[in-house]
Amino acid sequence: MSFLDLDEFLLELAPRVELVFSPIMDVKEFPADVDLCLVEGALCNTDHIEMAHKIRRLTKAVVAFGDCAITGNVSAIRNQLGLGNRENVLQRAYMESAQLNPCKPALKGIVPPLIERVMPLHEVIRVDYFLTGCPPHAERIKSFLSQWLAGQKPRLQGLDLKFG
Amino acid sequence: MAAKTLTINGRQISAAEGSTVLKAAEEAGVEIPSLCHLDGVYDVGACRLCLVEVKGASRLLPACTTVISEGMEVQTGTERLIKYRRMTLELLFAERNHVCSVCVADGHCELQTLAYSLGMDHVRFDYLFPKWDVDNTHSLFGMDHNRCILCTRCVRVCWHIEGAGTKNVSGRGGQSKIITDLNAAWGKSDSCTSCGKCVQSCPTGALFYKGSTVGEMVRDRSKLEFIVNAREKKLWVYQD
Amino acid sequence: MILGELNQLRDREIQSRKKITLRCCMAAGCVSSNSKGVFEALQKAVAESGLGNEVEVRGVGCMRLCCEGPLVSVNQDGAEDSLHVRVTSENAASILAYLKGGKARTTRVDAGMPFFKKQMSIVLSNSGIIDPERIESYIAVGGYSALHEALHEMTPAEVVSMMVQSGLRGRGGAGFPTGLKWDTVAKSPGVAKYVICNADEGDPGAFMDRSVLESDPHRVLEGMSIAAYAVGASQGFIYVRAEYPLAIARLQQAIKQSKQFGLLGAGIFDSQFCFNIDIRIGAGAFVCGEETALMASVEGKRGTPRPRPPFPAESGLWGYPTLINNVETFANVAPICRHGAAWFASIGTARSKGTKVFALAGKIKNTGLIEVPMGTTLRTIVEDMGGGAPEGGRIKAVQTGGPSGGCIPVEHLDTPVDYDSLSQLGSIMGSGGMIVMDDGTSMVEIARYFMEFCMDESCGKCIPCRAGTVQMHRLLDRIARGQATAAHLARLEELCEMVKSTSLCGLGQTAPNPTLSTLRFFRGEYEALLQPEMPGNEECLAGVSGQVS
Amino acid sequence: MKIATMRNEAEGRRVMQHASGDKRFKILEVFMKKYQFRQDSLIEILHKAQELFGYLDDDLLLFVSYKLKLPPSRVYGVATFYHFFTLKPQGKHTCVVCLGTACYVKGADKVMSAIEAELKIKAGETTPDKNISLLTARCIGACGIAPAVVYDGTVSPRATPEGVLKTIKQWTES
Repeated sequence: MSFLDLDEFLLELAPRVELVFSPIMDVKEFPADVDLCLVEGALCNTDHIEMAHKIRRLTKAVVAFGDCAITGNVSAIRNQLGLGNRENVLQRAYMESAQLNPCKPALKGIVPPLIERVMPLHEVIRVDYFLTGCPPHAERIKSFLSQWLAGQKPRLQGLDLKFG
Repeated sequence: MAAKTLTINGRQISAAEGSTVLKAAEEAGVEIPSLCHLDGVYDVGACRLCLVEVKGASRLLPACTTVISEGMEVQTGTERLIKYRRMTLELLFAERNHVCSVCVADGHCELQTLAYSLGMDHVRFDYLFPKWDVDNTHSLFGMDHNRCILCTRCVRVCWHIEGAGTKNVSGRGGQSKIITDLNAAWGKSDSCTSCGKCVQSCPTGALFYKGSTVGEMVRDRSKLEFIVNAREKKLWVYQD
Repeated sequence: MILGELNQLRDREIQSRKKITLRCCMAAGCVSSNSKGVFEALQKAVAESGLGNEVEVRGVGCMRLCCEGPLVSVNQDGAEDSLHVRVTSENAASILAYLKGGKARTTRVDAGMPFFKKQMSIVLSNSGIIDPERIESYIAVGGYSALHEALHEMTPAEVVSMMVQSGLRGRGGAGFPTGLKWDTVAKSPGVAKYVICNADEGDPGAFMDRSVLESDPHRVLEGMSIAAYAVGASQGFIYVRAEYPLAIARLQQAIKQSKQFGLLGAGIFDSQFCFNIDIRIGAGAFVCGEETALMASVEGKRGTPRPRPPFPAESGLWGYPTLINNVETFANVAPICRHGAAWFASIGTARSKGTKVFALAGKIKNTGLIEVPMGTTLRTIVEDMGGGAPEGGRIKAVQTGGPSGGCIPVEHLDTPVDYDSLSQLGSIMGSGGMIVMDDGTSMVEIARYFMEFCMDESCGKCIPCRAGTVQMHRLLDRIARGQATAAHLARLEELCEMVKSTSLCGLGQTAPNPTLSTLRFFRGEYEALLQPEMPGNEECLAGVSGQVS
Repeated sequence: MKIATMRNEAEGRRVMQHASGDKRFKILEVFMKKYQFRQDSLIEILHKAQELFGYLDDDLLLFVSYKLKLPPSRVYGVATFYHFFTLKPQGKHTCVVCLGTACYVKGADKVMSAIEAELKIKAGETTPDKNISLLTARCIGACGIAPAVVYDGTVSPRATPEGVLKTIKQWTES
């Protein structure tokens, strides 16, 4: 969402980049020869890991985008609950916390198998850039993308590196 | 008082005899990062962030406990030091559960500030995700051990300034924990005077005023300095 | 007590000796194999055989070949006749039959074997010979004459200068020149000064100090008293591990006797010198071997170290100048006093003087205690004296210095044992634990074992040690489990270097040593456990390359 | 806090005593007096307290901090810093496996796993029936007879998994 806060910079961006894969696009397969990929979110299930490896294989520069991708952040809080395994996670989420109709997703193929421990992106693949923030502020994204578009190795510093 | 002349990062400065390197540097406008140092209480040299290179010394020395000497040559920001400081911060972030986005001290946290000022954009060590308690039994304050970095500032202000001795450290190594009395619930403490000095001293969001939510825990260290100065230098009138 | 009385005691004790002495080891190792039962059986047998006038059964300290205990040594007219091993309370009596010309049902070992013959005893010279529970037994071999000499024939400055000239270096691990330390304490102004004996022998696999305390406690007391005189202290502490109950009991006994004989307390040997020693019992914290942590513990606090300077020699216990030396260091003091600094300096190598006691253990035939001149090669110790690996094994490495030391591979067995040679190999002399490892030992496992030790023993005060040992242990564990890549290994090395350079005290500063030394000599073992990285992902986890900063 | 003020009839002054009337507190107090209630004797006092009571509970720690004039947090900090002190009651029997280096390379880890499997507890724990506590030591200095195991305070040499289980079984069956 904070990407949308880029406001008019989005218009500036539009003619210079080709958006080839995104949750808001109807593209099923991650394309090849991608120049830059902003990866959001921590890795929680086997699909995420598979996807991360695919992204790494097909992308020149991978950016861990936001605190979840970099630290695990709130999505990794389940690690410290000591739930131990995915069954317990599902139990907590779908049964204990449910206000009505407690039921665990049972059908195969609906919910990808959860991994035991939520991981930041760089634990699984090589990450070229880290864009911190929860969410990363639009100004920070803009600064990063402008440098990258100008052909530089983006460098952020000071408050632009702040978590949270 | 006699003065000593020394160089910090190649610049010649002078400071009062008996000053620490940290103090001399601060007076000269050179910032040395630190987490366990707190003006007004004794130093313990524990966080290792203020380590500096001193010419002729075989090891890195903590600026907070190293007393200046004549002709001392100090380097405070070499590549090696910056690398170590960054790793020290990474170790801290990985050790407990420092989730800035939901922390009461977000934006007012010394750990967080050091992380971005030292360019720590990610942590290369495994996050340990330990399970630590939150003590919310006190009527005014709370303590979230998940955010504690064991700097022992609270222990020192409680003993050295307030004189209550309520807080101490139990266990050892990674299992060390800040305790209240005999590891009692804070709210049940016989010795706590609820003075709030520990809350003022905490560099992270571990100690907080009850009711503060994300980013609201702002501290006023000048109160601690005031009371120390008041007692030691008889300066009983608060000055801005 | 005056000199005449001391000499009288000595003569009386020597005269009371019998023709034959049966020395039965009563140190902790043999006691655990029922040497008490053997001792009683021997006494009973002597009484029954009517040889009471000729034969004395004496409980003594360590006779060194601990793996073969209980040990009984037979001595006739002051010369060793035979050494009986693995004696039981059942076959003990047959030793008496042997004395009468019959056959002993015990196993005997050759007392002339290299294990014994290549030793040189200074620290252990009374060990296994005198009765550690009787001060008279120590006095009979010249005990406390050195203290008398120091008090009456030397000034404190002369004692310090003698220590400087002797070239003795601290036997606790770091090898700091003892004389220099004494000199600093002696010159530091203070209304009170303290002497502390560090008997918190925490290195797993080291038991030299335990043996010295159990076998010859008065030697340590005498060394401390001389030190106290030299530096101007009047109160001493012995900080001893709670894991050594027998050593504590013998020390308590020894202190009590010394006080009774006027060798501790006020006006010792009719001089102005007053000195008392108290025992402080540790409570299971390895970090308390570090001198500032030890002092905190003596003060009844959490045993956390503090930054140095100020050094204890200037500001130690309760802020007063404090001399801290290890057991073996103090044990060397009286012999130096008696025989002179030049004598001591003539033994050993150019920069490491005297002898060193080692606890030889692990995968080796003869385990036990050895004392050799500095500069003896590891090969002499391990192969000649230790007898090499047990059947079927081949020696792979020797670990010295415990969790602060390193593993020296078999190729370097010709290294002379001295402070400098060992540190050049990335290990340290340490307090004297020497663990032999054979083919069956995985070096990655050993590194993980020591890292786990340091992680558990970290006091938690400084971050690099508290959190760094945890992360290093995780990385080693990951490697050992075969789940790591080259990037993890690179991370481990980076972290080792950081923890070594930034930790507050010796524990953290040396915690990476076993890992670094095994990496240096057995890197192949680590690499064999690594997984290949996924294609395109080679630099994953590799560190700081290519990030925003 | 169960510390009561009582009148000492003989001396006609008020003295503090532990309210439970447990004789062991009196013994501990005499011991503390030997050390002149010095604060630096805290560790010796805790050793004695544990020897008398088997473990250090809150009540006992409070009594010690009261007598030595130390903040309770400080006493607790010290009691939890050192391995030797235990704040939980121990089993009737204790089995200490030495995990020093010499014992380790000679198979102490296998001895340990055998006991853990037999008793279904981990190091540092006590069986649910409070019969056996399983502990580890970081070297008891008996490396010549490694691996060493200490049963109820008595050191036993050259331990093997089979030998250890035999002793443990004697405890569980008696």
